[in-house]
Parts: sequence; C-alpha cells; structure tokens
Amino acid sequence: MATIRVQQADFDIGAELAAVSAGRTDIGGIGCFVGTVRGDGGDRAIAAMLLEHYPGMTERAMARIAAQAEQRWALLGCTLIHRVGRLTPGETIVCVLAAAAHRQAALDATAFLIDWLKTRAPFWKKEIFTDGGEVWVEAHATDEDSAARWDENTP
Amino acid sequence: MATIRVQQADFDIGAELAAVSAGRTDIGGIGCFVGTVRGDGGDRAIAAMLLEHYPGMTERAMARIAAQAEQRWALLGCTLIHRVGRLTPGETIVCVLAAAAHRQAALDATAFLIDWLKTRAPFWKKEIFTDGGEVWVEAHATDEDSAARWDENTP
Amino acid sequence: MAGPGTLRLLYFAWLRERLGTAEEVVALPEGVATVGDLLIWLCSRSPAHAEAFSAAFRVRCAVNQEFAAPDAPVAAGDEVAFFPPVTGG
Amino acid sequence: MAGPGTLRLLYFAWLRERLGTAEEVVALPEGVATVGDLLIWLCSRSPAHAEAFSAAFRVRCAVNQEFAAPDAPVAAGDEVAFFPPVTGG
Repeated sequence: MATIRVQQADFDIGAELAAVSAGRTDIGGIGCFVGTVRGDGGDRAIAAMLLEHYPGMTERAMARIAAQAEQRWALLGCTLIHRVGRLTPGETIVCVLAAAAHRQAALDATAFLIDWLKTRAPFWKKEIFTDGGEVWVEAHATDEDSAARWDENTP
Repeated sequence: MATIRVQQADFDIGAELAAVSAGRTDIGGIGCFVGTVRGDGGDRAIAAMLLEHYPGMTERAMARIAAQAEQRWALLGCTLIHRVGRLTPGETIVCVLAAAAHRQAALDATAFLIDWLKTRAPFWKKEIFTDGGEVWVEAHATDEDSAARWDENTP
Repeated sequence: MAGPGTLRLLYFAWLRERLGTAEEVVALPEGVATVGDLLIWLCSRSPAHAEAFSAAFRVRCAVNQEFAAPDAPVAAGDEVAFFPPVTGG
Repeated sequence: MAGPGTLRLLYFAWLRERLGTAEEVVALPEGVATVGDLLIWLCSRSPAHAEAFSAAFRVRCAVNQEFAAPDAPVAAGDEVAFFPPVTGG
C-alpha cells in the first residue's frame, strides 16, 4: 500500500501529496518531511553529495519501515522516496509522507519514518568538497537515539 | 520573513515548499503538515465545512506564532496558510512549513506551528451535514494539551 | 478601534449566531473597566445575552485583537471581540 | 544469493573503497558458521582486511539483505554484505 521509491531523479512533492490523498475523504492530516543537501560541511564548502545504497536490501528495508508505521498509526497513506547518486547543495535527498485521520498520528509517523529511514535503511553519504577532498559522512549517535525512542514507546 | 496567508482559494504545497527553499543551500530539512476536511462527523456524513475567522486578528496571531517558532528553532523558512469559507471533504484547510538546518528542529517547529495555530489563532469551524443539519465544532481539550506542552519545554 | 467614548464589540461563530449580530458599537458603560466588567454588563442586557455568554463553553475574548483575560482593562475606543474557543487547523 | 558451496560477499561505502572491491564470491571457509566467524576469517586474509574491518566505526552486516548480528548464522549460498553504519536521509 505504501509508495516506496529509490531513484536518481528529483521528485515533485506536491504531486506525491496529491497522490496520497486523491479521491479520499477519510484523511484529516498529512505530515511530511523533506531532506535537502546543505552547502556547508563544517568549514569546507560542499560541491556535491554522493548517495550510495544497497539495491534490493534498500527497497526491502524501506517497505518494512513503511509497514511498521502503517500498522502502528493506522496510516491511510505512506510514501518514502530516497534519491541516490550525485546531488548538489539545495537539491532534495529524501521525502517521507504519512496520512492519517488525525494530526498527531500523521506527525508522529512522519518523525518515525525519517528517524528509521536514517538508521535502518542501507544508504551512505559522501561529501565532495569544492577543494577536491571527499569524506564519508559519519553516523550520528543522536540519529540512533532518535530512532531508538520508537522501539520503547508504542503510540 | 515568514509567509502568512489567510485565503479562500486552494494552495499548491509543492510551490510553497519550493518557495521556502529557493536559492538556499543552508536548509537541511523541511517539515510540513497539511490538514484536510474529513467526510465523516461521527455517524453523519459531512457535505461541507464552513471556516470563519477574525480578519485582522487572525493575521496578527499567525505572524506572532510564526515569529515564536522562528526564534525558538532558528528557522530558515516558515509558512502558514489557512483557508476560510466553505470547503468540501478532501479539500485542504491548512498548511504549515518549517525549514531548518537540521531535521529535529524542522519537525518540532512543524508540530508547534500546527498545535498553536489550532489553539491560538481565531478560526472556527462549522460542520454542515448532508442531512441539512449543522454543528459548530467543539474545541478539544487534547488540542489545548498539545499546545500547552510548548509553553513548558523550550527546545 | 471604535470612536471616542465608545467600544466596538465583535462576536464570532456560535456566539454571533446566538446574539444575532456580528458587530455593534456601544457607549462605554459606566463602571466598566475590565473584560470581566464588560461581560457582566453584557449579561445584564437580556436573557438571550446572559444565556449566550454563560454557554457550556467559556467565552473567550480579545481586546484590540489580542487575547485578553477577564481582568484585562478595556477603555473607550477599544475593539473588544467575544468568541468560542478556537477550532481552526 | 551465491552458488552452491559459496558465499557472495558485498562491501559498501568506505569499506568498499578500502578493500578495493564491491563484491566477491568465496568458498564457504571451513569452520565458519556465523557472521562473527566470517569476520574473523576476513580479518585473517590480509593486513588491509584486518584494518578495514576493525576501523573506528564498527562494521555492520546484512545476511540475505536483512541486518544481522555477529551471532547470526551464515551458510553456503548466502549473500553477506558488510558496510559502515548507515547515513541516509
């Protein structure tokens, strides 16, 4: 039921929102998060971000994350889109949408989806700087903490 | 700096998202919430929702809510749009956007914006049923609770 | 804002419907200095007013377009709005 | 999945770069029954392997495209992937 996509191409968030709610009158709220490439990596300017993933496992992991959210919050719509390849500052990387009858479920599910997508789906980011250097982005303990809170608290 | 609009007309969420991030490379995440008209009011089918507001005070209250969010979370973009007049099931009522350098700020600010918009801006909803009856929507204590959590916890 | 010596009163949502009016200008009643004073005076105007202002849900107020508590001051020239708890979003 | 008697090993992100390979098929080493066993065997292959697999951040593993702990079983025919902690989103 969820929409899961891994793609190089950009996406149209307005169209994704419209697709989730098309023809429905049971949705009361849609939460959304869009992640974008920032141009600063500490004190070095970023020329591009390279997104690597594990084809096959990625889609499987995303489908599982979506299924868990749909079940926990009785979602009426759920979309996960993650881009891969070379992206430049200002471009979108990721988009999650969660539609529910009530606002709190939509907002909580949105936070859950992006927290788990960041920690439980096989994507890796490499920053490529304008000075020619490149660095793999390190995982943040805070991301793991954000993700872990959904293990303990069932809504 | 925030975009504040009260209007009868529908809006294009994709265009609003694009406007917030246009030409910027300092945004890492954008949170968004879209509220829509549901077709069921308990056991009676809803024909339409009538949105009344207090012109002048409404814009003032929305600007204040946005300013508080911008200050608390160092937002890089903030949009509040609320529709008024007669809306039918499936139509959008409200949209809030919050852009920040990091995801948690964007998500928290999004929840704050919709919580406060629902409890601290002068809008009133009346449900008009397919059987001809009509009822003013009553305020929910849970909405007030959601809003009040932002009084105590500064991020 | 209202003219000299007067208050502009606004009513919204079901309060507007029950009172049968959205807006009126009244001379500042004698002895009225706060929102609470004004509410008591309004209730004294008619049984319909008394019933509307004491309805199941507490009526909210804004003075000059800012939310105001019962002890907030009102003065001639103010715009005072009464309405039910808000239900937007 | 790999062929009979073999494992398909995949490496991602900096682990792929350090090892200089993204994918290889190896005969299931004798005595290897778990991910942990496999890691020990991999480290024994060369100093470069030992260094890569003991790098600052603990290497993560998936067996047949599911996250796997060190005590997870591996068997001939499995696809085993090693990678750094994920950093998507």
